[in-house]
Amino acid sequence: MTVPRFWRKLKHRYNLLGTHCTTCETYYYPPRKICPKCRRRGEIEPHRFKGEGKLLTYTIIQNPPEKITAHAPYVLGIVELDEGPRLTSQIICSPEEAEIGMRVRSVFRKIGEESAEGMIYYGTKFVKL
Amino acid sequence: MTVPRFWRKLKHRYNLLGTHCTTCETYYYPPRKICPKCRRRGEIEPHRFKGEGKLLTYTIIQNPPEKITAHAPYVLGIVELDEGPRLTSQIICSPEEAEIGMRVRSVFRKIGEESAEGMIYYGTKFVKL
Amino acid sequence: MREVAIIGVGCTRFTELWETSFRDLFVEAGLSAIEDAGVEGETIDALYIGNMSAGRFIEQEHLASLIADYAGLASINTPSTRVEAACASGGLALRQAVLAVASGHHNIVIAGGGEKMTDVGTGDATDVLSAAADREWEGIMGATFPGLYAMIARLHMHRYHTTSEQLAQVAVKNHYNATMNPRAQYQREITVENVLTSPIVADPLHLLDCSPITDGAAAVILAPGEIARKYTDTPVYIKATAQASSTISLHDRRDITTLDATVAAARRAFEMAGVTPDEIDIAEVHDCFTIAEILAIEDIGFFKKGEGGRATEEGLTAIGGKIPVNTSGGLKACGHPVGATGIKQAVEVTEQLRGEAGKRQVDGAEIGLTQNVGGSGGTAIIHILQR
Amino acid sequence: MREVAIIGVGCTRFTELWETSFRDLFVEAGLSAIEDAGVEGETIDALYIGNMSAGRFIEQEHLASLIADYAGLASINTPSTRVEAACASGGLALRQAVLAVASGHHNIVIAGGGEKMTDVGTGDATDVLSAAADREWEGIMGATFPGLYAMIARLHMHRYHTTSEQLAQVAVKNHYNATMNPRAQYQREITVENVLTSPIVADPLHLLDCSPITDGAAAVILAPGEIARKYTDTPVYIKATAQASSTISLHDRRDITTLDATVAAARRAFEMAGVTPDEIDIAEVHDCFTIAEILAIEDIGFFKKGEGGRATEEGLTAIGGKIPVNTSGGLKACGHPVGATGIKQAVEVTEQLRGEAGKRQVDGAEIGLTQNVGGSGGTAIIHILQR
Ligand SMILES: [Zn+2]
Ligand SMILES: [Zn+2]
Repeated sequence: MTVPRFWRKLKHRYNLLGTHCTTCETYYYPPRKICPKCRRRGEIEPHRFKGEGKLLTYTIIQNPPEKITAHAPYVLGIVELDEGPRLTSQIICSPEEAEIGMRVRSVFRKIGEESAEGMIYYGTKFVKL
Repeated sequence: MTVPRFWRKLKHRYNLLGTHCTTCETYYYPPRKICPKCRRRGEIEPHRFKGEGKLLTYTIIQNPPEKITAHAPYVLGIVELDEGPRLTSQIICSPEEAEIGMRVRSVFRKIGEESAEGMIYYGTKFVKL
Repeated sequence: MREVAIIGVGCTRFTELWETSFRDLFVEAGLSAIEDAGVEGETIDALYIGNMSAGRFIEQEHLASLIADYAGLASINTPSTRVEAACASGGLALRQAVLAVASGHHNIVIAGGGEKMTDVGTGDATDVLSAAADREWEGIMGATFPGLYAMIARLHMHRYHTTSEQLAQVAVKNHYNATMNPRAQYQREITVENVLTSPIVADPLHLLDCSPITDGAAAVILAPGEIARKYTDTPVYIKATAQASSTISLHDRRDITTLDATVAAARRAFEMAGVTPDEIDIAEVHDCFTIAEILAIEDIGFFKKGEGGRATEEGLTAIGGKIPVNTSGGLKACGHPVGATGIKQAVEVTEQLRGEAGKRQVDGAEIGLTQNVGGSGGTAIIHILQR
Repeated sequence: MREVAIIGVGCTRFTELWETSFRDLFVEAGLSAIEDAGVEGETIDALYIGNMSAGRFIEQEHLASLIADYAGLASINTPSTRVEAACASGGLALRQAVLAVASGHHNIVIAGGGEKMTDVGTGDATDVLSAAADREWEGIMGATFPGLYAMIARLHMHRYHTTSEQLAQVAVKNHYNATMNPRAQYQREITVENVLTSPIVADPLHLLDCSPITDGAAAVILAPGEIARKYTDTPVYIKATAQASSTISLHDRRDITTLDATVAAARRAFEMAGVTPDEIDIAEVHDCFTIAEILAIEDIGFFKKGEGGRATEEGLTAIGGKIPVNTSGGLKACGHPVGATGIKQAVEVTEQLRGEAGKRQVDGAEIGLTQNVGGSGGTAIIHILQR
């Protein structure tokens, strides 16, 4: 992953900052420049999510991508935030603890690093509530 | 460049080993699995080129690709072998010596290296005859 | 839009082909197809080339020019177009070629697909493949490609009581079919126990739930339906071509256990062909992971949502069953050179409809379907073929 | 094949857009085009996306799904197809979109192109671009992209007495045109002396003979000719679309100073449109290097082989000259986000034919031509547009 790509959305990764369409009252994370439902009629504003939600599904990754520093195995899941949008995230819990439907909340953590430049990437993970 | 890609054609790079279509009497370098002129009617056999020819055109490269170890500036040219086929190659001469139409012959030289693995690639360059 | 027929097919061995380069793979597949059709190079109006990521696998783009050149068509300036839709690149090449003939713009067109995957190491290959998913909001977060399908599998198991044994049955069936396919990467049988005791890659998926890394290429020759019999006694007609998109990220889908792109493409294809799922005699579907075949047979409409696992367990998708699926061995056992897969599916169905599929022949097959998926379901391409 | 018209155009700024991601670039260009055409998302039948190498620039493939998604079209499963022909990827997207409408298969289609090049360093970008040439028999031997065009330039100079000053005149003209184009990367004039005293990249080409590294995207909306006036008072009709291949390696060409792909595509395009080169009022051609514009104006047929340099020197290709070429500033000064270029050419010609090109407007322009080249000439795509 190139450095500029990561940093460009940094504030969104740090703060769960997405968007809200006031036309159709839908919330988006990651942020969208246009509302996929309303398109040209949509009115987009930034929205910071509270960071609570539930685990829709998950897996336990045994072979991580090379640039992800989390010690394998780690739990990866799809979280549905209470405001509606869904995202893919690491879940900080043991494989045995993970359960479909469990309540989770966001925390700020290291999520990867670029070995060559020694860059460390921080962002959001989720813990069991 | 990946190592397998280079080594796969190694004998062709070392020895100017190409192909000859006995149907239309055309010579090819690099080797071709089918004759572009005769297609299904072509009869292809291996052919080792004598390695003499003339310089059709050339440039002086100031900014070499990262994996090419030749000290810039170097002369890069298109050589037409006496048997007909043309190829792109480094020409071992000073920028001032290079001249369109000059006679050249092939020599065996280091042409590049893969910095990460420390692999060194040998192949053909040309010198003024 | 006029009718289009397949008049020739060709396919390389699918395996790790260390000695063979990308360009040689394509030329081999294309030449077999040309010989099968009995056409001359000069009569070929256009090429469509499906490939996912030669840019990273072999640091080469501009593949359409490269392939036209090495096929001997550059000297007559034949137009050549490369298309990409990740793992659905082959199916997309077939579709664009079909449209080019159907429109009347071209007559004889080659659709080829291929991937040279073994010039990089396994770690690199895995990273290249993950470019089919959303790099910024899936890959960076720690998702791998098996991980995405594993999350689909877990929810499918949770909702529909699909079992790991049922997933394993997909692999067992496809390996069995591949024992009868001389092109297949793995021509040996495996058992449910083999699958369940193989290492876990992304829970609940085991290593033997996953398709392998493969080199290979495939090609088909298309002609207008009205002149197809000039070239072959056994033309196979393309009754429908359909393509649909969905979100690139799995998490943004309406339903995580349904590929809406497959549902939409299937609906369009059945409408275009004027047939129902019950009328399909044979199908090649996109089993990049065992769960993907379960999704496919549900989302196409062969079985109700949630019943794919049970149907597989009951043998309904085996040769001799209600609807034989992946007689070639599928991506799982025949191998999955990404860009080749969608074309290879058409090669397999064509050979079945011609009655030339040897030991794995499905008796009396008249209508076949191919389903090719990009990424975790961001693209689906479906074709319906009839002899 | 029915007539096809451009009913809307959109284009981002062309420059280094550090804050803007690949997907945002496309959405911005696409949305401008949609607003310009006044169409609704639901009426869009398909997308064609031109991009050379997002696989390496941003480690992302499956771009067609990504763009359909972020354009809000994934929820209605709109088919989306990515095509690639190196630097001709944009022109190829336009051509495939034109064929899709001409065939009657689709009505309203978007053709978009874009490249996000500044997420990697200059050394990496140069290596990515060299994948447009033959990696195994040009790149590995020490060839760079400027090096290939430099070898063409040297032979052209040798044979036809073309001078470095004449090459520089191409850059001077295109920079001047770009001062009147608010989208252009370099909106400042340069002199022949500036070019000749800029560092040599590959002799005889100087830094200012080369197009820059650029971020950007462009889009056009197509509709069947018979309904185009429902959407716009100023439809621009596509009178011809043509595509041709040549060898990927420069050294394998019949003539090193002629792009046979351009010659073949031009012949097909003029025949399809029923016009001659003399009837063209304006042209956007592929000046990735100054010598490339000389080749283009010769190989298309605006000037005899060998006379392109002199014609440029005499001002025949300037605004107000015999055939104004690259009024946008061309790749040289407007910028060259690789996949966007072929579409941006169509945007420029459309705006000229509509009479909306502002200070750089060519009076009374009625017929325009675009020429987009892949690599050192392995692919050429030509379109002829008429108001
Ligand atoms: Zn909305
Ligand atoms: Zn021959």
